[in-house]
Amino acid sequence: MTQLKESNRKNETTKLMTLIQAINDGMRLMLEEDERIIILGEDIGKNGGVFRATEGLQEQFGDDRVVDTPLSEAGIIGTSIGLAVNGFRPVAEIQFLGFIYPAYEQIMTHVSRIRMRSMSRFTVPMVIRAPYGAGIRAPEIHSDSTEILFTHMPGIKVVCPSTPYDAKGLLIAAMEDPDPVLVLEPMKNYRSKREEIPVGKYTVEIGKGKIVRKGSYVTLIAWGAMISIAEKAAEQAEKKGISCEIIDLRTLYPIDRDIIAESVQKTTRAVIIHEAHHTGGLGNDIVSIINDTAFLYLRAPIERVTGFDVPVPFFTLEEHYLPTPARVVEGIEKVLHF
Amino acid sequence: MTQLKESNRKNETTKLMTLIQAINDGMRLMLEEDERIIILGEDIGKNGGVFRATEGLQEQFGDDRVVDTPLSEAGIIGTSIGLAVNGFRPVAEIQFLGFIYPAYEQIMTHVSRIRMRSMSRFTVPMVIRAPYGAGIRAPEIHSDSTEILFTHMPGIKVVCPSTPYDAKGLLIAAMEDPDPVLVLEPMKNYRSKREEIPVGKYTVEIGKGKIVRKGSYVTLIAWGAMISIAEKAAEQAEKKGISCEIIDLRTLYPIDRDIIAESVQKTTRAVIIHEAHHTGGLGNDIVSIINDTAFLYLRAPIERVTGFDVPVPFFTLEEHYLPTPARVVEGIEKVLHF
Amino acid sequence: MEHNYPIKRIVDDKGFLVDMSFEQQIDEELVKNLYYHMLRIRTFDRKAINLQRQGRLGTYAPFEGQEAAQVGSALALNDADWVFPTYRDHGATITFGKSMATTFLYWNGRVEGCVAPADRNIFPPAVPIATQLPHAAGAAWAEKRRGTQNVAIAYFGDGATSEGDFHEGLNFASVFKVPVVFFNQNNGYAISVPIEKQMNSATIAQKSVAYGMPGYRIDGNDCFAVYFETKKAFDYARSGNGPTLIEAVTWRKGAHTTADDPSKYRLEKQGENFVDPLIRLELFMKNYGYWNDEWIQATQEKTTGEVEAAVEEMEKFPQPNVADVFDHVYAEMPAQLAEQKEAYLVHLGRRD
Amino acid sequence: MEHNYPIKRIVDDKGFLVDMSFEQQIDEELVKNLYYHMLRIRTFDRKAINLQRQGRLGTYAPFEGQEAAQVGSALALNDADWVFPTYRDHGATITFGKSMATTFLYWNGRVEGCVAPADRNIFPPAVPIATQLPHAAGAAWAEKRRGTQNVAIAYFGDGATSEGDFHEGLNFASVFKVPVVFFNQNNGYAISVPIEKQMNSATIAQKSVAYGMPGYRIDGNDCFAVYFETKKAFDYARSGNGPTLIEAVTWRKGAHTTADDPSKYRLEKQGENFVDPLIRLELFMKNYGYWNDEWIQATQEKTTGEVEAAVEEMEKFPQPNVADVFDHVYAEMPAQLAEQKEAYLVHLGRRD
Ligand SMILES: Cc1ncc(C[n+]2csc(CCOP(=O)(O)OP(=O)(O)O)c2C)c(N)n1
Ligand SMILES: Cc1ncc(C[n+]2csc(CCOP(=O)(O)OP(=O)(O)O)c2C)c(N)n1
Ligand SMILES: [Mg+2]
Ligand SMILES: [Mg+2]
Repeated sequence: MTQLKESNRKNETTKLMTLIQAINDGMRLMLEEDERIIILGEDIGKNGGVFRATEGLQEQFGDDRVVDTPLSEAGIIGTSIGLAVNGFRPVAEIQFLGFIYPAYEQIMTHVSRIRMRSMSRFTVPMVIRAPYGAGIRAPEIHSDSTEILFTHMPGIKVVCPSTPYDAKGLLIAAMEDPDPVLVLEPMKNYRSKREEIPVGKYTVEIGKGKIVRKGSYVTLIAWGAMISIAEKAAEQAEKKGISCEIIDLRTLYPIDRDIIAESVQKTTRAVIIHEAHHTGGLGNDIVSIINDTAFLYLRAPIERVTGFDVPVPFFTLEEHYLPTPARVVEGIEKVLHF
Repeated sequence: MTQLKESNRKNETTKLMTLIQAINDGMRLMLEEDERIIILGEDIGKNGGVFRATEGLQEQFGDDRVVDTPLSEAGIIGTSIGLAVNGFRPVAEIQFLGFIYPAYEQIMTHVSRIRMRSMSRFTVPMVIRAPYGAGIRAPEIHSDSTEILFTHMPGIKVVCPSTPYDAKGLLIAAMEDPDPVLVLEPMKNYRSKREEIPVGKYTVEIGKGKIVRKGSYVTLIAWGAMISIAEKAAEQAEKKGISCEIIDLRTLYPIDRDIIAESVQKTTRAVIIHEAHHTGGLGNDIVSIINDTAFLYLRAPIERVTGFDVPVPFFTLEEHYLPTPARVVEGIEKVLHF
Repeated sequence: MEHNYPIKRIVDDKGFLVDMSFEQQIDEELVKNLYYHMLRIRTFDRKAINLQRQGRLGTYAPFEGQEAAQVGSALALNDADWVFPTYRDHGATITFGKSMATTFLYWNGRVEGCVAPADRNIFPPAVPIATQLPHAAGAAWAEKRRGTQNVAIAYFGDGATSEGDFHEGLNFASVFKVPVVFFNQNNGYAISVPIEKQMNSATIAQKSVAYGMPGYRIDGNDCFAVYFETKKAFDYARSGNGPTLIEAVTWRKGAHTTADDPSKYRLEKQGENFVDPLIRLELFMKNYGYWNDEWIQATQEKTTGEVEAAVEEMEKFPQPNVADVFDHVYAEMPAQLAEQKEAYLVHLGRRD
Repeated sequence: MEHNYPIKRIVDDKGFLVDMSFEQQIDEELVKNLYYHMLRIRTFDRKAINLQRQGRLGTYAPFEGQEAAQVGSALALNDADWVFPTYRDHGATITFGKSMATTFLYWNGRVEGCVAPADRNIFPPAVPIATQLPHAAGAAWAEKRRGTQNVAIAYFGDGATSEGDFHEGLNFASVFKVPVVFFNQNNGYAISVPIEKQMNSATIAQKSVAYGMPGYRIDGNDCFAVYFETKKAFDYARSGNGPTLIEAVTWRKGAHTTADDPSKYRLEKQGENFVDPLIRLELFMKNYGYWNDEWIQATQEKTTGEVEAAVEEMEKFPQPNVADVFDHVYAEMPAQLAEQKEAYLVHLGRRD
């Protein structure tokens, strides 16, 4: 289904882009098209963002549409709420997901609740972009992967693209969504590969996962930076004769339960991979979804290969925190030989 | 085991107390015993707290040990960190769990990480008390039940007593713990029943659940204010000939996996009850624990009877948000007739 | 510092003009308007307390003593302006045009109580303290971007000044020079915590220095001082000069909410020095020939009638709709939520 | 407002005393101490940048240009005081007694780099901006409660003043009158954002008005002004008078971090007016007869030697210990974590 939808991309003019370029491109297109869009955040103007996501945008659109803000996350989100209820469509950058916490109250009690609290009189069509995840040898606190804090928050949607194509498509979908959307951007994937993507506008539907590898013995479920770990593990497993299917969730809330259910009903086994901590991670939600939808199909307990229940360590040790292909392969073997 | 440990209570002088009185008693005892204890929060002094948890304490111990603070949750927690690393044992009251979010950054990046970041050179032996939950017709935002935000946070422990006895015992254990502990207090239980509890000091071990009803067909797992819902449901089910076992988790992190595993291995069915939202709730963790420990025993998909994926509604509608005995009974029947 | 922020008064405790420069600007229409609204919201407030005592309303946050601050500031607004109130500012929102029946509903645990008339930009009351300040800055910024002359006002208490959001809101507003007025009602207490324990600064007005914005300290029980000073700040904002911080010094006469017992933390005689703002206006009216027994009686009857009608409307209001629990979370309901809703409605149906 | 907060200087750009009242207090020991430490941390800083370029160090945050602010303030501390630094204040922490090798380790992604010597109360550097301000208030409060004369200092940047934690930290400190000095290094930029976009106030010092605490603006490149003014604030705190806010105006000469390119947002000639704090001290030494080629050379050799030794120590440091990922999360490891650890160590074993 989702595959079909995206198949028209071949007809369009395309350009080779990294994920971060795709993000930049999505914002540029929307700034051109919709004058309600206003981009704001720390160091996003002249500097073009610490990852260059907003490179060139202030130059092109001026500093009242691409705004450097004070160092104040609650201020950024709180002010965006005011802009959004009053007709604008703010796209706020939080420099790293690990620095979103000072804005947590604003997101939890207002961004996600204004529609409900005002019976849809006031709405907050805003986007929050946040680079997340470990593996780029960043200083401490910069590497958190705490998506569950937002998936457990009715009123907001959460997406997490792993490819340039999905990044642009989901970001544009988020910018057009009538509700607030948190876009989690895997830093590790920012420049890890290039992809031909349409130069024009397109969207990837929020709420739809994608099968990125077809297989029959076990379903690997992942998102963001963990997709490439899943892929490497699947290749290694393939050599051992184990055929893996991989689901890239792409949207973390509302999660695509159907794609999980169908796949696990077929493969009868599942391994979930995420870099967030084991306890309280989104992996548990997926276990529940499988429990609810594929109980009678399941041949082995679901495995979760995740970050440990420890703060993300300093970067010399972060490789020991993050799931690796080897750990995933062990998980795959475990569900197969149960 | 835990039952045994607590059996000595009969030998002691006891007193009839509500849960809130037990909390007050625990703090009073510890203020007497340990001069490092300092209680701080909004309106906890002269006013004795909006729920009277700290009633009489400032009078008895003075306003430098029982301190009214400015209206500033990040300030309360941030300052407590400084007090704790410098030899004190702060017990901070957050007036309602729904108002803890402004302090979320301090808890997430410091309270829970200082031990790790300093390789145990600096530790934060502090307690955060927070009334939580719906069902008392409180104004909006006052009724959140967002325990997952803290169980998904390595470095902190989370307890949630449902009875006066456990409340005092867990609170004292928390105050003696070398690590930070969040004590979630179910407002709905504050005055809902009285219990004879020891007047002296005792602790309830952090990390241990408790079987509060023995049964054989299905295990109900709950905590806090949901225990009485589980109990009512179990009584109704009993009338239909269904024997329910009930686990009161008491500690939400680190969770007592053994008590869950043993019970579900025996009963072969489980219903989890919590008032937090369905998606991302702690119920998913419990599903995972059962997946990991009782996969081959399970006769039916685990049921979760929870709050819905909506902000806790205004109080005229909160009864439609909260799990009810009737919904739990339906869940029980569902797992039985799978 | 205090001397830098003298309390601005136009009328004194005995109802005499102390700033003659306003003599011309005070006319009968304004006086009557102030009186009508102050009386109206006082009637509302006392009724609400009564209803709560009778179990016909949930926990309620009264504002008696703060009528001049709320009415004076709200009357200085234009219809297209934005209002960001707290749970205690329904005196202001009612004056600005929110219906009293709706306001009663709010205190009866009805989400409908958050919804202002379509032609009034009134945000749902902020419950988490100080969170509305950045919202007001943002809404004002939007007006500035559109080039209108509309402003926003954020209401907040003395306790709110301790929260980070107070600081971040004022900082943003000053950096982007947006047309917003931060209107503080310093009523002496944050629940039980007196202002001396809340802050070490002698005034709230002086906190404006941190943001390079004008700050004014006014007698919040002098409805004229409130009206004219707020209007001045609005004009300043409308002319593109940016935000202002106003500290209106007032007094919460009653409890923090109907669940609160102020005798636990306040002495009986505390606040005695504050002359009731309505009495002060009455004195003024008598001193300057605005008092007219007939009009007063008519106004009393009118406001009582309005409040009674609102009570009736509230009590006749349709029962809450269970579907509302689910229907306003997203524009389009996600599948899992739709399933939850359906399952629950089916469950309810089974039980009926 | 600016005129209320003139920049305090003791020595001018050319190295001449401009405040003669300090003539007696400046002696050879102090001058040499300042010079030694400023040179030492500059040597460290430049070495670190080099190491980073060679791939021998991770991303690094240089402080060149801010040596006077960091050394002057750190030398004014007593050994039992508390220091709450940011990621850019290792000049201060090294001066206060943290080892250079440990500091290098921090920038090499080693948690060991957070650990100060047992006899120095130095907190791990705050990475989330402004979060350390309430910590410093709390630690100072503990000292006050114990009746000691120890103080705490919180270091923070101009950007940090925009965060709520700045406000809440200063408010707590002022309300509880705790012995803490909030030491701001206004280096003109928060990454790429210049101070004019960060705040609308002409100075940072004036933000003290909001808390009713003393605020001082000093030339942060004048090590004497920094030393004496900070010491004065410490003395004030030690005597029970409570907190002080100090704004040390300085300039970050290099990039925000080695991952940053300041030419994107700063003109080449910006900051030219700031005389390098070391050069300024050298001029002073020459002007007043403290300059001694031999001692200077010996000091250069000494500091170079110390830095080289620290590099060696860092590079010879034992490999990181995987167990550390698990071992410092709780005093006693919860069962589930112990299981995760064991399973992972077994997994690693299998792969070796
Ligand atoms: C973030 C947050 N913390 C705590 C509370 C609980 N609370 C409600 S009102 C209040 C006092 C507010 O005082 P003030 O700002 O002076 O306003 P007033 O009630 O006097 O109008 C407190 C502590 C809250 N609503 N939000
Ligand atoms: C809460 C938070 N938001 C964003 C960041 C990213 N960040 C790191 S340093 C910095 C600028 C800090 O500026 P300033 O306070 O002036 O200190 P300086 O770097 O100039 O020493 C930013 C935005 C962060 N570390 N923490
Ligand atoms: Mg107040
Ligand atoms: Mg700076």
